[in-house]
Amino acid sequence: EGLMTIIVNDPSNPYWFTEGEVAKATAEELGYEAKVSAHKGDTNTESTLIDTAITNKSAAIILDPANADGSIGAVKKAIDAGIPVFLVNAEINESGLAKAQLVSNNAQGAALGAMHWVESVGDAGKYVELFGAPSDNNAQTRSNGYETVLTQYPDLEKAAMEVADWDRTKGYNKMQSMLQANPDVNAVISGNDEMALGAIAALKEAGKLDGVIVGGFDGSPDAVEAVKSGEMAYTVLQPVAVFSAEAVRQADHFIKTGELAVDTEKQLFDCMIIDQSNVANYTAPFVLSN
Amino acid sequence: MNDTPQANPDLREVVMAARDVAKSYGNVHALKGVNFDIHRGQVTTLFGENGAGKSTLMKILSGVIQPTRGQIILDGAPISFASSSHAQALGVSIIHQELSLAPNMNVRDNIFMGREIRTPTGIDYAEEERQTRLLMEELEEDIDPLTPVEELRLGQQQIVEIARALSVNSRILIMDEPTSALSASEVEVLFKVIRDLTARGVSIVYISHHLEEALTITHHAVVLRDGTMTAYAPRDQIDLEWIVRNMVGENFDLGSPPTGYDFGAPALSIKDLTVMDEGGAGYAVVDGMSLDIQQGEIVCIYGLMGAGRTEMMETVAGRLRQAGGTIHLHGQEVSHLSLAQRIEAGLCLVPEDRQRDGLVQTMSVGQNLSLASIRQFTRGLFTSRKDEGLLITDTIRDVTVKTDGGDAAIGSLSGGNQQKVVIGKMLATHPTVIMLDEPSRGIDIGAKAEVFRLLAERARSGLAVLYSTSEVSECLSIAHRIIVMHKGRISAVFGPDATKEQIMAASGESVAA
Amino acid sequence: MSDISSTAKTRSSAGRGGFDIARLLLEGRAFFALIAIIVIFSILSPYYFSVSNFLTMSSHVAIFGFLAIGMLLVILNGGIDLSVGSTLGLCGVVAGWLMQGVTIEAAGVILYPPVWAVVVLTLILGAAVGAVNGVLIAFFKVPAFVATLGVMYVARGIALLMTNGLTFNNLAGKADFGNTGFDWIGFNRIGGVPIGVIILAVLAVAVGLMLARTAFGRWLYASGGNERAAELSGVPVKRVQIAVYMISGACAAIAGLVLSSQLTSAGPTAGTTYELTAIAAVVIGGAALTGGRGTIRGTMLGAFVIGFLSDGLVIIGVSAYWQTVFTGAVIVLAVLLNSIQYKAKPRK
Amino acid sequence: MSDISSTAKTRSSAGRGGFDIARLLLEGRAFFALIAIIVIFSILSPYYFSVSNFLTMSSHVAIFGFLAIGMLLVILNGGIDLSVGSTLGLCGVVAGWLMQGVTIEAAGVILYPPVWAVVVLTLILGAAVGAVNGVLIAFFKVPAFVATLGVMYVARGIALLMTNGLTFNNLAGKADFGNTGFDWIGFNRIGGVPIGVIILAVLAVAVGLMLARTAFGRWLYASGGNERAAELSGVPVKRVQIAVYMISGACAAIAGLVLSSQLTSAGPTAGTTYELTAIAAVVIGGAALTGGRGTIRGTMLGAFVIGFLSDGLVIIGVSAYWQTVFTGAVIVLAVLLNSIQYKAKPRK
Ligand SMILES: Nc1ncnc2c1ncn2[C@@H]1O[C@H](COP(=O)(O)OP(=O)(O)OP(=O)(O)O)[C@@H](O)[C@H]1O
Ligand SMILES: Nc1ncnc2c1ncn2[C@@H]1O[C@H](COP(=O)(O)OP(=O)(O)OP(=O)(O)O)[C@@H](O)[C@H]1O
Ligand SMILES: [Mg+2]
Ligand SMILES: [Mg+2]
Repeated sequence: EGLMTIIVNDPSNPYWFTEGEVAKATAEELGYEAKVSAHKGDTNTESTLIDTAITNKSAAIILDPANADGSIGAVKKAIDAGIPVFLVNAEINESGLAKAQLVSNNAQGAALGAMHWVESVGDAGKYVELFGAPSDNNAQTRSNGYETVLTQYPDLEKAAMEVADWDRTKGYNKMQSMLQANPDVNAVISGNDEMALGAIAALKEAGKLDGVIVGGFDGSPDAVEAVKSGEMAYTVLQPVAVFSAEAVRQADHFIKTGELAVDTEKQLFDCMIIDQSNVANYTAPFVLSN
Repeated sequence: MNDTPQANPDLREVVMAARDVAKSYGNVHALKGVNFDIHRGQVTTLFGENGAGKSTLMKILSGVIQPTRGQIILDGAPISFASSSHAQALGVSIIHQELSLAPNMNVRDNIFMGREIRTPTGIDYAEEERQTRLLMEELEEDIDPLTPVEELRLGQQQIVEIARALSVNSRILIMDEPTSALSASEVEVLFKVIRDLTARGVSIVYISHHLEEALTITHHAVVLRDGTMTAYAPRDQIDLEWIVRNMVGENFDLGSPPTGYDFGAPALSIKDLTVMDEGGAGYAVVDGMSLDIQQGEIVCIYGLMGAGRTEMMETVAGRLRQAGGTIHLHGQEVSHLSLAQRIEAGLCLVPEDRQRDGLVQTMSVGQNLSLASIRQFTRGLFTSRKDEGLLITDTIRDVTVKTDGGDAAIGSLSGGNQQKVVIGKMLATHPTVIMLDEPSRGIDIGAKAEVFRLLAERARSGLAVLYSTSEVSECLSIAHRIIVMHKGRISAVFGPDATKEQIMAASGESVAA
Repeated sequence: MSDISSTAKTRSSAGRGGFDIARLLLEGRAFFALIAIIVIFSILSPYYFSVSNFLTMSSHVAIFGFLAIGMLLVILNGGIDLSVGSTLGLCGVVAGWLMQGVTIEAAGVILYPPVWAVVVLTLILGAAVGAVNGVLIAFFKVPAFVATLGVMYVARGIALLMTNGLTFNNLAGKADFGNTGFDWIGFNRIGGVPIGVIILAVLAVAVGLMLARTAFGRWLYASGGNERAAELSGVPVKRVQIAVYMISGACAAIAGLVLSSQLTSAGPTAGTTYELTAIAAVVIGGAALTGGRGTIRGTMLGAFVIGFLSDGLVIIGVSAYWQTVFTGAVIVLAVLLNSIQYKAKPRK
Repeated sequence: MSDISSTAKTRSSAGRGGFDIARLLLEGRAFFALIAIIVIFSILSPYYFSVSNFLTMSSHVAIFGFLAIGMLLVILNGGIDLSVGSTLGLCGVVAGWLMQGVTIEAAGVILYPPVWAVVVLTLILGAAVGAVNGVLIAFFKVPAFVATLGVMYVARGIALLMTNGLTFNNLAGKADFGNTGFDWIGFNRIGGVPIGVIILAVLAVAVGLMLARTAFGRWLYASGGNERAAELSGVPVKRVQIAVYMISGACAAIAGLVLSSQLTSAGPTAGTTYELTAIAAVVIGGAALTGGRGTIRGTMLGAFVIGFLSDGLVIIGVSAYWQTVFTGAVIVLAVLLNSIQYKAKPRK
């Protein structure tokens, strides 16, 4: 049927790894050849990968853009070469270029998470927040989502916020440092699961995990394990498996018919909570079956 | 020879002078207020033991370092050099004792380094090459201007260094041991060049530990001792004995072969040793050579540069691979042993190039001295500081290193004392066979005698000694047997009663003088 | 390139004039590696071997090529420059910031500098970052590795601070402000060849000429080979050193400009770890990290080997993990070949 | 020329026995930097100056400390090891894989090696990676920078391939399988001191003794100072070189074990760019990148300077970008102090 080029962020992270694998499997199922590559957040690498996709005469490109602003040029280049681009997971700050932008609803997810978090913590307490890589829009979106909900509870005191670049080791180190300054925190809210898992390790090491509520975001297999074992209160599942498969299907539809399957360019996919109650339904990485 | 007034030299003749120049490195007073005159169109030779301060004085006169006190007078007016290029611009250039060439560049570029001949379209390589060729012709050396310097042997590098100094056309040319790596015939050529230069009015300052050689060209002799000037005289009033007496206080000779004992069993037997050129050019640098040395015997190898002495010794020591032949140490084949194992077995080498192969610059004098004999003071897992200290002080005493102690940085020693550290390091391993490649390079007559005396003494107690030299007079000192090498083969063998002429003739050297 | 350059290795390279086999083989090796890469990938993918793909790949190579040229000079001089990746990022960001218009509070106006001014200012900035490196190294005797490591962090931090981690997006300029044309570098082609590639070729030839034909070139090799000897011979060693780092900074600035023009955006994290790729290109090209040895030709070959390899791996669809493994293996292998050659050589 | 080289510096450092003021001041400088950092942050934050915070910070320092110790040996020997970060990651992943149980197809059983076996196997793996570096460098004469750069990529790629990018999560082991206890390293404390810190102290003392009091230590300094001279003095230069890289690899393995025990998980990207921090620690500690000069004490001080600084910046709440800038500036400043000290010494 042709080649579908799938460009993800960094497959050394299970989230993006799943994104790539699901898209690849779906494309192959539909009879395409699929090649997965990764830009690791570097817009130059991304642009290089787009060039190779053009060289390879791809039928469509499924792209997780590296940067909301920085990826626009690369997308344009592919469009100019006549290749339809379907964005997944992250948006670019220009509409009308990509055929579709399929992303999880980070704002909804953050609000959902924050509300669930408040349920567990109660409406008073002292907490810290771990913030993702600031160059990534989602870090801000999620933080804002948390903020919106949590500021409604005046007795919830935010003792500190640290940037931990989505990274587990950094989450661990920063959590330890924050614990020094705030030994009495009783809750942690994190921009993603990796940082939350780092925080859990730090809390364990300090012997403080009991009684401290930790909330994550992503729904990664590791986090789900932690939810199962009761170390993490909940995680917000991003339906990455759903939208990356959907992106491939929409691309397939477009290739075969020349028409868009869905009219709206920006398609938001709602996030779901995974906690003790439904963790058993987590059947494959980032898949919550009902 | 000349008519310089002896006591108070005519000031009009003096082109450059140092007045009360002193230089201290921390507590080390390298120069303690020296007066020194350079005469127009004449050669002034500076004699002195290792560490006397000769190089220090020359570095001051050529702007490489600044004196802590005193004045330099050029053409009657005081001057202070900002840098060596400043001095060069004013007509003073220097050949450094230690080579200062860029090994990655070719001969032409080294000679014109920092003084490229520029044209609007870039460097005029053709002109530079032409001048380089002329210089090489003048020095009678067959070196292609485009050969990378690192491919030249030490002596040829020294020639390049000389050529560079000549190319500047200075009025004053300082030569700090320019001949330490040169063969007798190359020295002859250099002297011819020096005579030409002086005839043209160039003033030369010359430093050498080859006293006799220096006496043949000098007009004035100045002796430095411990940073002070101890004697001055024009050529017609001095002789070898005068220099030695003023340099070291008493008369020295290089000794004679130790006698009164019988040689022991064969210590080192080399049979049909062949070593190929490392460059893969396919010729043999050592070509089926055989040699036996008995315990207690001292053998000298004489030869021209490129005769293959260094390769032979490095192969026997285990650094280079042999292409054929056998090496037996006390009857045991050692060809398959590593360098370290051969040292363990009692066979060691004092290398030719102390900077490159002899010293670890980052370690102290003591650590350098003890480096090859760490096992001697290792007790169980750890080294014993006490035993190491003893070994170091003993060695410093044995080879008479002039230093503040084992903790001094190796770089603070004068060239000759560094050489003694290299020799001392290998002697401290208590070898039964020692090979010394040009051990006297750069060391003063007193130290030379000291080293030879030490070797003779050790030979008496059974040490087999093999040393190479490029100076015939050193062959005729303590050696029981003199071997002449030529193009990788032994071309003649002499007893201690050979004459200089015989030896030089066998080496293929044109006997000059 | 210059006779010295790759050089000494081959005694025979001294042979002037005539046809020189040893030299051909020596430089051939990096060349053969490139040929091998092209042949293998052309077999594996039907799209690899085409003029348009080569041009695309060359324009990818260009970014690393600029950095590698600067790096070559630094390495020839006996140093190393870890800050080039950050300088690239910083320069890109500053170019982006200038293109957005500079608000001058006092006058209450927004100034839109024309593109040529942006380019010049950015080059000056790159050279200034290089000058910081150079001064630290030449005058304060900070080892090059450390000085440039520190500057790497500082430059990256400043780029992040300037933008708050965000990316400047609108580099095309506006016709009203008279500052259009920035994307010309990244998008246009002359005779089908991308401008970036042309700039790289011009720069490579210029630097090659400088190395071979000017006194500065000689000085650079001399102080890389034996700094003290060069100093004693009157080579202005410190000035050469500072100049070399400034050139390297300016090369990084060029890379930053071309890159942000290609992407029409400038992000503060651009160029992260590119210094390693640049160093690898220089070393694969036969330069010695100890200084004094290396040619511009080899460096360009090295950059193309790396670029054509990594693009090829993507085109045939090798997984990202295997790409990492292959890149490492090729770097070692390419240099291994060099060393085997060296081993056979006469001792120094 | 270089006989006098820069050595004068060490003049005093060799002073055995007696009280030596120059030495105190020299090493004091890194020490003063540390004191300055502690004082400044203690003023800025009420939480900084407390035993528990110091212990926490020390356990962060430990990870870099292990790498820095290995790096010190490599640098003393005149090399550099860029692969330690990747080796850390690879070793962590392999430890995690072993803890999950190894399925032996043929026998149809899953083997759960006990924790001590996992530790030993991981250390062997680290040493093996180091041996690859060492052999490439000693026998194939690949420059250390390039060999370890290549191995850095390859090791990272293998770690990613082994895990498919996933993180091994369950390192605590299961009592049923008799392989519990892995988290002991990361979690327990002896007399209030985290195990990681204790291991670091023991390792530092052991390596310090080795450097100062064994033949191997002396050989290491000698071949770093002048390889040819060392060889002619009977030092088994190649064996020393390989051993040094093996030790560095094993140190990275220790770091990997401690880190994954602390996190009770092992991911393939752990340790990315840690090599730079380790090098910075060694250099801040006064070691020369040219080899032959440096002490374990200085290196430890360097590691603590970096660790206490970056944790302090977090505790007082400086933004991530400023942290980058400060880290770079402190690296340069600390080394600058060294150079100023050297400059005041008699010129070479
Ligand atoms: N950089 C330095 N630091 C400390 N001491 C030094 C330094 N350079 C030279 N010295 C000392 O100064 C004295 C004179 O050294 P110099 O090199 O001038 O001797 P020399 O007469 O040239 O000896 P040689 O014949 O061995 O070359 C020696 O004692 C030496 O140790
Ligand atoms: N037959 C030959 N043809 C060409 N070059 C030769 C030949 N024999 C020797 N050489 C060159 O001479 C060099 C040997 O010089 P070297 O100085 O090491 O010898 P040597 O006898 O130890 O001299 P010395 O110790 O007096 O300096 C070799 O590196 C080689 O390049
Ligand atoms: Mg001297
Ligand atoms: Mg010789």
